[in-house]
Amino acid sequence: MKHLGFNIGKVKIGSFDFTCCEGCQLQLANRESTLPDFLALIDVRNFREISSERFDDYDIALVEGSVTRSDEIERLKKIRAQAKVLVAFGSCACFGGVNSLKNGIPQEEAVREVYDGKTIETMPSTRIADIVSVDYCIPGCPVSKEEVERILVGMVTRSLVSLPKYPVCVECKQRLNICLFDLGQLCLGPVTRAGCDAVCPTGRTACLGCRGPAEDINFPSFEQLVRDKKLSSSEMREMLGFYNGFADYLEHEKS
Amino acid sequence: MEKPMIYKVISKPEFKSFIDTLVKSNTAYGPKAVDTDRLGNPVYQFMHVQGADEIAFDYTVTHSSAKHLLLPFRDELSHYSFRDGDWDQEVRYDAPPIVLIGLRPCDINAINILDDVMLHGPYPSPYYLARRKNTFIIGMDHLPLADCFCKSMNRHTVNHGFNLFCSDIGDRYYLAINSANAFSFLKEFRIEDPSYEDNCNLIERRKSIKNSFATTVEVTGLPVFLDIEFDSPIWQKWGDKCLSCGSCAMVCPTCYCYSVEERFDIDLKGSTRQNHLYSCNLVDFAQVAGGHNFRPRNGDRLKYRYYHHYRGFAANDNQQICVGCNRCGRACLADINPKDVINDLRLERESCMTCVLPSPDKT
Amino acid sequence: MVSQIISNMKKVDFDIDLHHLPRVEGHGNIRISVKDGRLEEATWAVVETPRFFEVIVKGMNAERVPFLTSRICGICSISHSLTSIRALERAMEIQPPETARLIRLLAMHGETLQSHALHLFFLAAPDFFDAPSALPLMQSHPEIVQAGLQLKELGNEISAITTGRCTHPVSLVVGGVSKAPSKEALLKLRTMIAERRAALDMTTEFFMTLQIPAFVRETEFISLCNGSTYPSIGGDLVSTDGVVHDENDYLLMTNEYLTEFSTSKFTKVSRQSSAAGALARFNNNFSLLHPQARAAAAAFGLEPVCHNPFMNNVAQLVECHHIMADAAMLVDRLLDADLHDIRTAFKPKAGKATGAVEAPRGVLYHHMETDDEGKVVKADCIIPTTQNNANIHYDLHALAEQALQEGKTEKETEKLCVMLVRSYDPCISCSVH
Amino acid sequence: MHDMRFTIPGQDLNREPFAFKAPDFQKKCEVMITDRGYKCRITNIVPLSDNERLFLLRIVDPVEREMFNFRPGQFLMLEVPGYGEAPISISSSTSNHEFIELCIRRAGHVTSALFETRQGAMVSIRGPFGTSFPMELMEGKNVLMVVGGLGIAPMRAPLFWIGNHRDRYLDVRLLFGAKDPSQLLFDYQFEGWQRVSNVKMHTIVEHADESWKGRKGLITALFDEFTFDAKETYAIVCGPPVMFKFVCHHLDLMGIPMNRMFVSLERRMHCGMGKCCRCMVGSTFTCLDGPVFDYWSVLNLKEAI
Ligand SMILES: Cc1cc2nc3c(=O)[nH]c(=O)nc-3n(C[C@H](O)[C@H](O)[C@H](O)COP(=O)(O)OP(=O)(O)OC[C@H]3O[C@@H](n4cnc5c(N)ncnc54)[C@H](O)[C@@H]3O)c2cc1C
Ligand code: SF4
Ligand code: SF4
Ligand code: SF4
Repeated sequence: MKHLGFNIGKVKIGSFDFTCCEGCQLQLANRESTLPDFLALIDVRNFREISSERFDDYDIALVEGSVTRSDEIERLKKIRAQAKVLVAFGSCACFGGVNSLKNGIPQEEAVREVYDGKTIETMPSTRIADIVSVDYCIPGCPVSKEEVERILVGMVTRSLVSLPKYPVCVECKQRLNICLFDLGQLCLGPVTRAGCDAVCPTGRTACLGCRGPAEDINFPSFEQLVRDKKLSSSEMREMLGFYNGFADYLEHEKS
Repeated sequence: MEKPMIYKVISKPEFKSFIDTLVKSNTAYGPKAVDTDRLGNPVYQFMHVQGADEIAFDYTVTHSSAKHLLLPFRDELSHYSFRDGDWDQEVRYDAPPIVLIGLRPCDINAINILDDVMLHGPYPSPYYLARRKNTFIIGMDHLPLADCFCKSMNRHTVNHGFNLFCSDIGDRYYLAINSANAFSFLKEFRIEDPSYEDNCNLIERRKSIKNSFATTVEVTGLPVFLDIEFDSPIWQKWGDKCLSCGSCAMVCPTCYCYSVEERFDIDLKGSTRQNHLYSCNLVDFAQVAGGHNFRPRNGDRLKYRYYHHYRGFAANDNQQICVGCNRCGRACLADINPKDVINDLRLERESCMTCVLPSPDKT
Repeated sequence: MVSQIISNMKKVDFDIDLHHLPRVEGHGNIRISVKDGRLEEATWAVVETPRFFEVIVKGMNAERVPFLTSRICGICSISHSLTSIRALERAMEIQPPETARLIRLLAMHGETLQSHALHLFFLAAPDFFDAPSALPLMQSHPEIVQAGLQLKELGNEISAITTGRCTHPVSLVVGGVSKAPSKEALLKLRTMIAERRAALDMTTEFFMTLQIPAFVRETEFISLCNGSTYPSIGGDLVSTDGVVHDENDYLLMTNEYLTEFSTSKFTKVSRQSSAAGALARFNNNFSLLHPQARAAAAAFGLEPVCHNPFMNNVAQLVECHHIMADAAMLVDRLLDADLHDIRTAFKPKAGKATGAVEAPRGVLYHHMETDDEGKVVKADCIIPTTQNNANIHYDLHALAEQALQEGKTEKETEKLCVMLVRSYDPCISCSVH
Repeated sequence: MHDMRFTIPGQDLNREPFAFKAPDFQKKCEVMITDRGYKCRITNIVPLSDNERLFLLRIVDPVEREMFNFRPGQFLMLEVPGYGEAPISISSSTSNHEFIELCIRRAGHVTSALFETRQGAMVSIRGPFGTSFPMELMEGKNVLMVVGGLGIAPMRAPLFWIGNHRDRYLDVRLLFGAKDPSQLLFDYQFEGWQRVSNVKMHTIVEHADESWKGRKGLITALFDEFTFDAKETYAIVCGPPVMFKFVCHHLDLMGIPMNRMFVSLERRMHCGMGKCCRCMVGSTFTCLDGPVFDYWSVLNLKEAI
């Protein structure tokens, strides 16, 4: 398509999964009403989950999942070398995700427990950015297809793409929800980056912070809020640790 | 000039059937119990209603205001259709008629303030005008909650901005009819001229409302105070609490600041320009390209919300736009509310006065 | 068409080594090696990275567990969530309200419908056209793909309306559901289901035109059975060989063991291996299917007990018919139900129990033990694909053998093997959790 | 049950032309379009530096083109369809009805998209908006123009104005400071400004290599190069926010009354019409009451500098 005097063409995409549930990749096939238009934007060069054709000339790599085994590091580096733009796709890729919960447990113990005795290689769950450089992060567990559409349209049309900087509460209020704190529950909405349209509070369950911290959050005030409402701070920590998005804040607290 | 008003009374069952008819023939919104909070109290919101029995006529207050029905959280401003290298722009002010039932005087006052902002001044907003003209408003009076301070803001009564206003006088409603439409609808129902007793009851009702306000916020001279206190450390003190979550602005009936963004349609055949409600408390409200943020600290941003509400902006005749419903105070998780902030400010100022110090230097 | 090739018994040598099989969920490898026309090796190896969910769930608040376990699998997240919930509710003796039970059943239907549609159209169908993916089919068979998308969308919509979102449910909680769908949403669903029947009929006609490979290997099929409805959440564990166990005795129905070449475990019951999934449910519960579904099965000539694993795709389609009819009924029941009574408050307590749910790919077990504070002290999850791995493995062997007999070329053999694995719709990332 | 008699009649505003209350203060033009833009063709793109370009826009509709009037210092909202809107100062002569010149730096979403466009592309503008430099007021006086970097963009319109009415002003001086010589934009026009418009020019850069023969340092250093009668002088200052403070302070010391110094402020903007409230300084809107303010007002505005 020609618009404003420059050509807008399809982008060549590869989609790759590492340690994860593949739920984020699945989103690429969701939102069926816009799916044909969405697929028309992209030229799928490498996407094992939906196509047996594999080419190595993709420009944009969507990388899903975290890294938990050494062979994954090599595979990731190869992808990085090929891709012009590497996108950490989903919370596991952006922060380590729920997989990181095992990092707190001695690895040998975990292996012994599940595979009783058999040697299984595994390493602490690591986010993509700790291994190779990442150009964009699309957080979410799973990612919101609407946001993915917006960002891919941005890439196709060569516009800059950005995530909301404000917290989930904004969207939660716009959906006219009752605040979970009013119901006596703990919610990470005030510190979590918006963009999911507050799905969890809208379903009346707490935001667990899958999208990571919003910009410049007021963490001390949030802790104070939890204390003021007489909610358990150990539960707060369990929630903040759920997707590993708040590792920096929890770390800070320990020291 | 105030338009003439017609006064009538209607029995409660008759009123209900009037509302029911109206609701069933139109797209209507009214207060609805949507949940119960942890203390077991019902929680109300203005929601789409399909029958009078869904409406909680004796509700206390809704969590969010009805603002979004006139200024949607997200609104399409224009649409472009592209054709090889060129485009067409389409602008529509589509606004199907709606009925808004059960607005409190302060809520109606809030709409009147929005009218001032959106329709007066050099650039009236056609989008707002279309919605406003297509909105039929039925107001209702109410006893204040303990933390309401609309009386302090002088917004606890209203005499324009609605089509019909109902006061509860026991077994019937005292109606103030302010539009031809409303009157012609009502003519189909059993309405009567108010009797002497009805008038007395109305006055009693007004009195008892007026006397029930438990919270007062001293706002006289506040604009000047705010100017003087612009650099007060008080702002950072409250700012340190603020989560910059924007909840206050989302529920507020008069917060209207917005953001505009443009999006390609997914088929790339066009694009839409949308505005969406923003809040001056959000971190990048005043951030410009290149990353400079004119209000980098929570305190700076919080101050602006107060500045806007209690001092007013020059282009809106410097009027205070807060109506005193305290929705923001109830919504705020950090326990920040206008009463405490303003009192704090006054307190600080007063102690300042005694030692005759000028306000601190600009930093 | 494949079976028509005249056999020529040339001595052939080949090695098929498919690393990370495409168009399946997760990472699995196929290895076939033939020397002098004799099958030397046929293996199915799962090489997914393990995530240790059973370990990380320990110490977690029961209330948060379903949100964690749903992350075992992106495709069947509702099943995982509901299985954990069932285990925990049974362990702590919580009775969810009836409305919540209906909502959960509807949610399961949504997930199964979307999963089946995804599998049938995106993963399985391209093989019948020698296409690498469904994308070329969008050009060549637009109406069919459109019908598939409509079914998938309906499945997703049911999930979204019942659980708040289509992947990783938000409102399924221990004790019930945290939010009921609104009346408007249910009414919308009702019309949507009625409208999408045409898409299902079209899909059925389309699949009738496809030639399902002929292959039979005697198999023991395992599924849930409750005697009154087609199985979904909970019930007895039964097999086509006549084994019956209580839900809590899931270990007797799995007997997990480790192999050298796979990170996922293998299972067995009465035979060398067993199978779970749509075909297993069909084989065990045929009479409980909705008449419309039974009619669809008859049109395909599918009858219990069918031992052709490739017919699993047909069984999925038959289930779609059942789901459409049953979902419509559930929506009607929900419209009459009290949508406020959806959650039972509970006191945490110590206990242990198993939850079994028919995930799209077969029976899924979560076993949970809690302490007095409702924290999980022990967990065990056995995934349908784990139960199918051994069967896939031995099927591969038999299929390769048969292909050799029929004189299939390397390419043809490879294609058949790949189709076989796909027909199971394995969900590998979930089998290594 | 559904009774048409009780249906609220809709008022279709799309069919009626929307009636505007004509604004009557100095920022006027004949038609005021606030929601729909004028379609413009980009007729030329002149690279000025790595990150700045001059865009020449021509309003497509001849009637609209004729009616588009603005005053020096005003800005418009430039929309790149699909990418968004940004406020941009009008950088051309007020007497030029054929073209609108915009001098733009690549900064974010909209401006980057604009940099991708080619000659012939269609964009859209709304406006003009905001206040302007009081050119009439300055008549018969000296004019001192102080520019830092991209501040030259809003300064060109008054420069052209003075060029067109040169006899009405006394001494006119342009002080131009930049980070490095490549940032002295429009250097190809310096010659013309000096000779044709009789504007005395002084330039300075912060950093430069040997090839730079001129002065190095901060713009305030230029004040020692000349003398003028402060009482008879008006000043216009455009540049990055940090510059105002120093320059205006300096001018103040030199004796120019504060209400005779004019600055052009910059804030985030989304509407240009005093609705979105993004551009507040104190209690005033940069888009309505600015961007041009006199320094005295700015000093009294909260948070202005
Ligand atoms: C009165 C005025 C005149 C200006 N004149 C010029 C000029 O002549 N040449 C030039 O290069 N730049 C000028 N600017 C700055 C220019 O507006 C910003 O660089 C531009 O908005 C950046 O937009 P963006 O979409 O590329 O950046 P992004 O960072 O992507 O910004 C997103 C949106 O935020 C708003 N925004 C961001 N930064 C600014 C900003 N600095 N000022 C106002 N709004 C902003 C805009 O609405 C923009 O679309 C002027 C600004 C103002 C207020
Ligand atoms: S429920 Fe959570 S996201 Fe919503 S307003 Fe409350 S704290 Fe914010
Ligand atoms: S509400 Fe929180 S946990 Fe839920 S999707 Fe949004 S960011 Fe993720
Ligand atoms: S004042 Fe309260 S509600 Fe408003 S942004 Fe701050 S924390 Fe949120």
